[in-house]
Amino acid sequence: MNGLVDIATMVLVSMGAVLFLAGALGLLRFPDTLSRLHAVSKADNLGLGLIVMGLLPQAESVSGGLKLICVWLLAQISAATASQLLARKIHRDEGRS
Amino acid sequence: MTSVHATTPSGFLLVLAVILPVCAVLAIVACGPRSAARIAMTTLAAGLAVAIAIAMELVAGGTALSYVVGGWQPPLGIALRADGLSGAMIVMTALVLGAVGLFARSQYALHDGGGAGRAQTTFWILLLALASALNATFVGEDLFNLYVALELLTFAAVPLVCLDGRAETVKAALRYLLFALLGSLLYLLGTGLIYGQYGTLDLLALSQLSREDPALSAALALMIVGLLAKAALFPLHLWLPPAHAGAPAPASAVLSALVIKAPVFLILRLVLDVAPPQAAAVAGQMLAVLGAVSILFCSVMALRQARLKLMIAYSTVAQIGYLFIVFPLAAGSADLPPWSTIAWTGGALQLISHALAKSAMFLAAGVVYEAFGHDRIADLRGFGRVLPISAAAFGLAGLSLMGIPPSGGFVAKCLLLTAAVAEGYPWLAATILAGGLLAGGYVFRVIDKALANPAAPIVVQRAVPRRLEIVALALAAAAVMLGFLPLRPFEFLQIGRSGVSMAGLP
Amino acid sequence: MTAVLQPGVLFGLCGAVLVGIGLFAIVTHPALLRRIVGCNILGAGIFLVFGAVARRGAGAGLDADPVPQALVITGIVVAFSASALAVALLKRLSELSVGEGRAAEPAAPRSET
Amino acid sequence: MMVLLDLALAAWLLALALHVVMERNERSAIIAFLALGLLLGLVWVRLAAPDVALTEIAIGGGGTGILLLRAEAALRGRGKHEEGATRGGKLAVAAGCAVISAGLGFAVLALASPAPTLAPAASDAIAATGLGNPVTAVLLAYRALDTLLEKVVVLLALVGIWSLAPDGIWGGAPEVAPAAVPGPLAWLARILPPFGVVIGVYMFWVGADAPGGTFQAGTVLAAMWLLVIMAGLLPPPDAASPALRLVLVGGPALFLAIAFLGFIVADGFLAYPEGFAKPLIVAIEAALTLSVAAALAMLVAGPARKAPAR
Repeated sequence: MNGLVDIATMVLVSMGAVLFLAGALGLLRFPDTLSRLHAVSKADNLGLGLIVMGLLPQAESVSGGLKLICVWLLAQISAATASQLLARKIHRDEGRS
Repeated sequence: MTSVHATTPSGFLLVLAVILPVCAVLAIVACGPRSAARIAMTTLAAGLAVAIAIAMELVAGGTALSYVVGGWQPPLGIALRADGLSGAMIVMTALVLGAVGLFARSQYALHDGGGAGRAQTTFWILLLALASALNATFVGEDLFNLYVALELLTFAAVPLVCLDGRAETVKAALRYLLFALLGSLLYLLGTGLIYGQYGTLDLLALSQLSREDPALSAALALMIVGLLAKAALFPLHLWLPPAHAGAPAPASAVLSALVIKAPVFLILRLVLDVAPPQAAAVAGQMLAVLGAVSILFCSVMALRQARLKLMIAYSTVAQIGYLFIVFPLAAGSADLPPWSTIAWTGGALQLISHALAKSAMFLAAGVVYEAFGHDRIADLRGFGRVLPISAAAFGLAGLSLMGIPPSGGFVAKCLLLTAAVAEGYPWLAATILAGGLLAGGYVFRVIDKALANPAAPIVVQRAVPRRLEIVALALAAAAVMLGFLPLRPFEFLQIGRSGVSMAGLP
Repeated sequence: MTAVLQPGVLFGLCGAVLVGIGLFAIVTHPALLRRIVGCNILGAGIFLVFGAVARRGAGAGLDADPVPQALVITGIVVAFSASALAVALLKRLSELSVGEGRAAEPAAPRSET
Repeated sequence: MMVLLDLALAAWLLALALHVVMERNERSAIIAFLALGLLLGLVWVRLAAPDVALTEIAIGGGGTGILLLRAEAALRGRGKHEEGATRGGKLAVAAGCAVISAGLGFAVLALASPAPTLAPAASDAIAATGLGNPVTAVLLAYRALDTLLEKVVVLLALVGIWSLAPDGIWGGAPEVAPAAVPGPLAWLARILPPFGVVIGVYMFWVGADAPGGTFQAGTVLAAMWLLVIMAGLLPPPDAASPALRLVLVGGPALFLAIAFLGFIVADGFLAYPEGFAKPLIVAIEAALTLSVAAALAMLVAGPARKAPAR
């Protein structure tokens, strides 16, 4: 039983890590800021979600698990706001030029 | 760890010396500008009383005062300790701060309906913080506690420089801050290495534990270089002249007289108490060379300055140099510990007499600036006729800087000269003499102007209260009075030293 | 060789290199803001040396010596205050020398020298 | 496995630090510095120092980062420059710095072994304080004098920064909010602070026994306050306002009061009476957390930009 949970953790966290890597590559390779932003926010949100999901079964207590979910939630909120702010700024700058 | 600090009955005085000004700082921040000057003056008076009480306890007991904070023994906890030298520093600090407080009271007292009180409130808060930081430096026994004290000193001193808010003083303050930060970071790095090597930061314990090893040598080198940047010894002096010359007069006085003495004091403790003999000897020689270059180079620079305050600031760097030539001279020997040498007494006297003389000079220069609206030496012909007391204060303080009898500076330089000849350092003896001559040059340049016949009748733009001039004169007179001390090792300065091991001895 | 790979040594060496990098920035960078950044890198290096010392001192059921760790916490706060003061001075200086910006009326009647 | 992680972290750290120094664009360099702060946080975890990791990420990386970013935005293009070194000069300085690093590295390798440590002493004495987190015990009991003086340092930095305001508007409020607040920022400023405040209070509360404490909690609270001010939901406070001053002074004042109390009811200054150490320390920490939060937020906000309302 324990082995299965561990395997699930490993698979989920690895998938998350791969998504992060993809996001990072997108950040480096995509041509314009908006698509870079898109790559990073998509991949990171999903990647973090997978990692948190993978780690949940490893949490030692319920409150530990709740903290993990809080971390994910807060990261979601701040990432969403930051992307929005950046996108607005880009939009404005482009509108001006 | 063999050394154990034990709280002495009057050890709580050390806590008061450090903490009373902190209480006053909090009170002023809480209460705002209205009562700033009153709280500050009361605290400075109380600080003087505490300082005198500490000195009297030292004399009465003949041993150092100690306090173990919170009852936590070092190395886990922090101890405070005052020996004779610390006691002398504390009294000097309290005296100069008190005098500067009196001087500044008319300038920074809140006049009804005048201004919002920015400079006033800030000045008093910073002055009190300086008092706390200086006392903490003089009684600190823990290297990291001393780091915090040094930072407190920096944060109090830097905003003082740009209190008037002109671009050039803000620039000087920024440069000062960067130098001071770099200095404290290097000091901190050395502290970390020492902890990694010995597992304690307590100076008393370190004086017994330290031995020749690469980590300690690296640590001491870093700490001393860092402190030199704060003490403005050549070639790390570049920040000092604009900062000290640009600050308002009372601020310049404390910066020049007191603030740079704190790092010097710490270097002395590191070399004497922590450094193993060989390293102490090497460090002493190098410091003496830098000190000698400081004396000669910056005295010449002082001679060439067109502005009075810049001249006095350069003179500070030169006079600080004397404190560093003490190191090889006070090395002592097997049967004569460093603190019984005449050079030790000479160095301490130089430190104190310079503090009194330099604060007097800056205050007198402040009066001149206030009265004429400028401090261009060339345009000050005959200022002695309008401001006789200030000119006298300047002249008396000058005696001490030059080392002409009777003055504290004379006794100090005479002792150092004798030590240099006796210990076989003719080049230091020559430097001391040359430094005295150059100081004579720059002091007489101003005195000559003061006594000259003005080409046109000299006009005072703004009347300066007589009180201010008298404060400057009193400080200068105190510097002269030190000259009546006997020319021999001074017992007060040896109190509590024998308890420290002979780590610094060959 | 393995001794060097202990975190208590490896990151101490890292700290030593950061000190060099920070010093280089402080001495050579023409922009003052970058010198302040350099001070922070220098500080980070110094704190890492403390951290390495703390890690080496593990014992008595603790993974590290808490004393140097506490010193670092104090140090970080002091370093932050220093950066804040330096940045404020820098901003003020640029306002004063450019003579523009809303708050840049030359600091009212000078409070004398 | 862990060795690989450590090596990767070390290499990454040094590469990033070099990048921060070499990068030409000022803003990119500062953003890289922010990332450096996060990386340092990871390093601190590997050094078994979770308290420091939190402080580094919150203050060293985050706080300093926002400070520098704001400065860069304010100074853009008109920052102060001093004459830079020539190419040859740079090489010489680089060589000198390399020598210093090498010497320092040598000193680190040469440190006494087995390493001297106060860990046993610290864990023996901790029973007397009733605390569970040894770092908190060092900060608030064994070396409380340092912590007390450091609070004064922070306060002085604030006094110094405030004194940079022109005479007429001294005591007024800083300017933090942009002229037009973007919608997402306002949204975040409504959503995040309830979480943030809970997290801050939690960090302070567990600090007695687990990683966390006044600085970390204070920084989180300061960040929340700044966020609300930046979004224009609350006006920035006047520096002269009595409430602000009281919060700023409250922490250190309570600390001092309890320290002096030690003269009467315990062994002396900064000594805690037996059995009451923990509640007193928690009380001090509570007040300090608020003071630290206010001070840090005001340090970032800078000197006054508009005259006090009076």
